[in-house]
Amino acid sequence: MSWILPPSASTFAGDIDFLYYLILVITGIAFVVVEAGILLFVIKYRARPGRKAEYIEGSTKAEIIWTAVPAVTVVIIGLMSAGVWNNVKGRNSTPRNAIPHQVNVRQFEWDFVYRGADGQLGTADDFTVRNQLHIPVNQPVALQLNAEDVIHSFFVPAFRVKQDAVPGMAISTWFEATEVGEYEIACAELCGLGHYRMRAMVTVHSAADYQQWLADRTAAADEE
Amino acid sequence: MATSAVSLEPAAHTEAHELSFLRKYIFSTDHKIIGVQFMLMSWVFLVFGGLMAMMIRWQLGFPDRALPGGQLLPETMAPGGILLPEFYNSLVTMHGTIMVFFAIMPLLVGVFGNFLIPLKIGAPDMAFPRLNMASFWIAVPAGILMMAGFFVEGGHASAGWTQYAPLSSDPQWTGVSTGQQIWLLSIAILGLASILGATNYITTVVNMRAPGMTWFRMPLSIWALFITAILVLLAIPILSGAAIMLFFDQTIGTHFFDWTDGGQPILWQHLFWYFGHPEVYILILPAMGVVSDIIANGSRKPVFGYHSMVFAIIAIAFLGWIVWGHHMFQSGMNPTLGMTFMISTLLIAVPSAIKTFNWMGTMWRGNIRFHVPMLHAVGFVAMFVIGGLSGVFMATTPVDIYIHDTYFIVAHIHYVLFGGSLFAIFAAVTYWYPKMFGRMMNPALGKIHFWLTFIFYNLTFFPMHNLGVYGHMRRIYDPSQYEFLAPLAPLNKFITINALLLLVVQLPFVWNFIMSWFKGEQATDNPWEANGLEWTVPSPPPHGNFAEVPTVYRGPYEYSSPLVEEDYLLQTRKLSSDFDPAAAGAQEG
Amino acid sequence: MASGPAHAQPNYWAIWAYLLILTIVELGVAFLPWSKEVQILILLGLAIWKALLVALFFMHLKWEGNRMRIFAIAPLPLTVIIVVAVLTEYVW
Amino acid sequence: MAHPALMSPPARREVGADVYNEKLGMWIFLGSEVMFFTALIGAYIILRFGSPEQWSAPGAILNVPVTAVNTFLLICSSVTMVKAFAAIQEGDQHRLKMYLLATVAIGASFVGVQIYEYTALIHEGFLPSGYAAGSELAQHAADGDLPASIAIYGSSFYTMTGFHGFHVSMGVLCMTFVTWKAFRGKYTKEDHRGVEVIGLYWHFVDLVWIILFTIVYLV
Ligand code: HEA
Ligand code: HEA
Ligand code: CUA
Ligand SMILES: [Cu+2]
Repeated sequence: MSWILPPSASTFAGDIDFLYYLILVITGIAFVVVEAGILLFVIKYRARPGRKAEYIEGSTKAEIIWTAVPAVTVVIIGLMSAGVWNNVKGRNSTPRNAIPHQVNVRQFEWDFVYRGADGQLGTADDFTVRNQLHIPVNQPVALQLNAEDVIHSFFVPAFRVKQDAVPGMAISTWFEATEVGEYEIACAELCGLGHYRMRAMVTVHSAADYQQWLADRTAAADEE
Repeated sequence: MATSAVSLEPAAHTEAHELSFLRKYIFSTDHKIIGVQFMLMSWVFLVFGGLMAMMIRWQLGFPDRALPGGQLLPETMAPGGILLPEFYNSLVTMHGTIMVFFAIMPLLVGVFGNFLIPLKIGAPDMAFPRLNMASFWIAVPAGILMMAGFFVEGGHASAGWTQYAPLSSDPQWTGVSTGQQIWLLSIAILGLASILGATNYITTVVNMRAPGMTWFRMPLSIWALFITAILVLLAIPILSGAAIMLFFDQTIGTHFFDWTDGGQPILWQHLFWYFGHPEVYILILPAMGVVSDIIANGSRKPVFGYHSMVFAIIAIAFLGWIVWGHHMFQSGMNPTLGMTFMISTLLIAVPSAIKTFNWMGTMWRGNIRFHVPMLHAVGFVAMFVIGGLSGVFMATTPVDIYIHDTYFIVAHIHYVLFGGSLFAIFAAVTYWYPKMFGRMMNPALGKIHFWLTFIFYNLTFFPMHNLGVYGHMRRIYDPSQYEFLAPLAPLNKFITINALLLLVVQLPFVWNFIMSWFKGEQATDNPWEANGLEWTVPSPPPHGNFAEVPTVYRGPYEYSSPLVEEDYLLQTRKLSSDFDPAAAGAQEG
Repeated sequence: MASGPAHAQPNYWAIWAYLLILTIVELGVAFLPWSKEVQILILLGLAIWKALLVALFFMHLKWEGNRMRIFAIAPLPLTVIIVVAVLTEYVW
Repeated sequence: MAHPALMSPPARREVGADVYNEKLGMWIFLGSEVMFFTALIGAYIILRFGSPEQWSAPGAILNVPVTAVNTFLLICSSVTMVKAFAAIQEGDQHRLKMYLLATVAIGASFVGVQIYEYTALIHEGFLPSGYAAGSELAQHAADGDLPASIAIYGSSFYTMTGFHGFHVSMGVLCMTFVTWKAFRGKYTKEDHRGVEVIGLYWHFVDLVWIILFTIVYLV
């Protein structure tokens, strides 16, 4: 039972985690202030015989303080978030050099479409791997989410990335992995009875391994 | 239709002529009876919702074990006691639906809106008593219909209480058609009931306040219920409209949410949340209102900053209309729009802060009596704050990328809706029980119920934050499918066990509620030494409430006023210093 | 409701004629070969104009107190908010 | 003794809005009606922006002349309604009854015309789901003189006008009830709340139609 985020492995994960911890601290303070205050008051001001409460109707000064402080705080939180949000989800936040993939999403599987030899999506030599996304480390990847039936949501906890895939909408999202390894992909939007097992894997290769993997894969594709 | 007969009725009734049992208790037009009727209905649904929650919890805690007694469920739901995924989805959907629409909403708006408004503003009844009765008797069939959905071919609606299209709009994705349509019809019918009720409340508050009951002498509970009624009036029709469109997509082949032919799935989300966020404030504002009353009474002090409390309610209600997009940050909605929604959402922290700290200010230097209602009220403040603060995480778009649709949200939901609304409901029920039934509830049992609920409630829901922080998705039937969730299995078991206990420790309350009705000690007119108009009349008040029109001389929170010996001062008590608004005919509208 | 009309009765038939004329104008505009945009703007203008006539004279808003006027127009901002917000999907 | 809020209206002025409950209540209820049509009309606007190609030129599919007549009818019913109210304000029972009868009749005929319109449209092959396969209209679409698909067009057309028609029908029912009461002399120069309140509803429905007629048939 802990408030520490699990290890992250993408470029913008750091920013997101930082914001999370920042808010954790701020709300933590607010939490302590309120709960401690309540506790103090219920003990200190519990009813005692022969005592009468003080007739206090309020205090403009106090109220201005506890209006202004939260107001300023949330505005700061908002401003700090705006930049991160823009760079993760902004309309043209996707880096130029990102490797494009189409992802055909349906109940209850992910088809990851790779560019193939010609380096172009939507051509004959594209090949598809079901529920397996292989990407190189330290290079941005852009996913065009193409839902074919209902709404699903592409979620890689380790990369702090989540994006709904809505049928009829061309939605793309991107991320850049920073750690070699295998990570789980989950579907985060209720999409039917198989929602809970709509699981896939993303494998992050070192640059060399990735080239190797691609070579094997294209070779395999040619044989068919 | 509105006719003269309607509003003249209560006057006619006050002439002592005996009503048949049927007219008196079943088809009564007395706002107090209708309030009690709403309460009994809501209790039943609260239990249903609670039991569904237990099944959900069992599945999450012990995915591989048969549900105890699950063998009793039909094959289509739980063959051999093991829940089916599709049935789990229906359970989650209906748990949310029942709790929000048929438990908490009727408890707050239906019960206390009905019971308190006329009593607290000094009116003999609602403006339209028959409409009021109609509103209840429309709500009941809606509820029965909603439960019936479980027993139809294909099972009940299973697209979540948010009913996202196209999952909900096309049977081929869930295999549910009849159940889905029943859900939509029931919601539309309930919507009609809510709208009639809201119309009634608003008219009553605006037009039927007793002489001297000016706007700023109204108790915060009435202010909250009034503003809530406005939200109901304007938000519910949006849901009804959307539900009807979805219903047509299901039945007569329209294409509103069908992306294959020009429809827009996102449109459903916009419409639903444009209703949905005001809805969640419908579920918290009345709670805040009654809690304000009870905290003032318990602390024997005026509410700290009464006026700013009123403006905070209004501010929250207003902001509630321009934040709906915060449910759709990851939906593919225009990111720039997301940014504006983030700011507006964060701003709601401000009026909420005012309320929180003013409650604390009310207790500050008070002379606090810990009667059961007060315990629940303080519990409300302590718990609502947690739910509110978790809201700030989700309002922050980048953080929401990670925690959206995880148990962090589920934790939030339950901190605001159980820790918030339901604790306030316990507070209000125990506080006004004497006035409703003329008998006191047993305080010892009440205290036991509070403490046990408080403990197991937190043990159940607080860890859900941690599940969410770890990335645990919501609405999943079997967490053990994912490796990264494996470490959370023990925590899930822990939560489940406490959830079961949480249900069990509601029994003292149930017992207390039922037994006190028959055996509880007789209640005096004003057991809590409070100031409101409802405490000037017998418990329970007669049909027509007030023997003659009360005149109001002051605000509702004149506790420990230096003007008098005792530490409370009824709103109707005339001191030599007061001038008589009735005589002066003065009334600021 | 108070006994007798609280105000001089307007000539309702005149309003009626007024509405009919506006309707005919609308029909004219709709089928004139103008640019779609201009047409839509004019038509919406006329529609709102007619709606106002009904509200002010037939529903007597012209003679109601301010509080009633507020009740009457209160929901309108909300209708604008959602439509405008969702339409940003197409402009950005 | 009765509550001031329940005594004759002048006494009510003592508190709240200086209008009587039923009138205030109806205005409030109309507020929720506005939001209901917001959902329908808002969805229509948004969907139309989303797929403008589905909308045919005014009159290409819908029968504008017929609905123009219907618009005329509804405006007439509004004026008869308000005349009925004016009549009872002067205590003129006879004209009250006549005008109410007229309103009911015209309102009913509006519904009649709408039913006729629907049946005609459905016959031509214009359904809530779009073209009826193999229908006359589907043929035109195939020839390219009509949009390839009108699925959303049909959906929003039938939903919006349908629910307006439903409101008119409800209005006619209540109006019949009020008329019946009028014939039993229930309304007086002093107290004729029922007439004014149903009038408010009736004019509102008319107002909604004015908007719908423009955005559905003409734009
Ligand atoms: C009673 C019901 C209720 C209430 C009152 C609230 C209150 C709030 N809610 Fe919540 N919400 C729900 C019920 C409610 N919510 C439900 C049911 C869902 C899930 C729907 C679903 O998907 O199923 C949800 C989901 C939800 C989301 C979507 C999450 C997601 O799906 O990704 C968001 C995002 O912004 C959010 C935010 C907020 C905020 C900012 C508040 C604010 O109003 C809270 C304001 C209060 C405080 C902030 C605490 C008091 C203030 C202080 C102590 C001052 C100090 C504070 C600071 C300096 C920050 N809520
Ligand atoms: C007010 C609302 C409310 C309440 C009270 C609760 C109560 C509980 N909820 Fe629920 N919950 C929701 C609203 C609520 N919930 C919503 C909106 C969702 C989202 C649904 C969705 O995703 O679509 C949700 C989802 C949800 C989930 C997530 C499911 C998933 O995503 O897969 C879980 C899982 O643990 C859960 C558990 C519980 C538990 C253990 C309780 C326990 O607290 C229950 C304890 C029992 C009671 C509180 C009832 C006791 C009865 C009485 C006290 C009255 C008796 C009195 C008399 C008869 C006189 N809830
Ligand atoms: Cu796909 Cu959930
Ligand atoms: Cu919200």
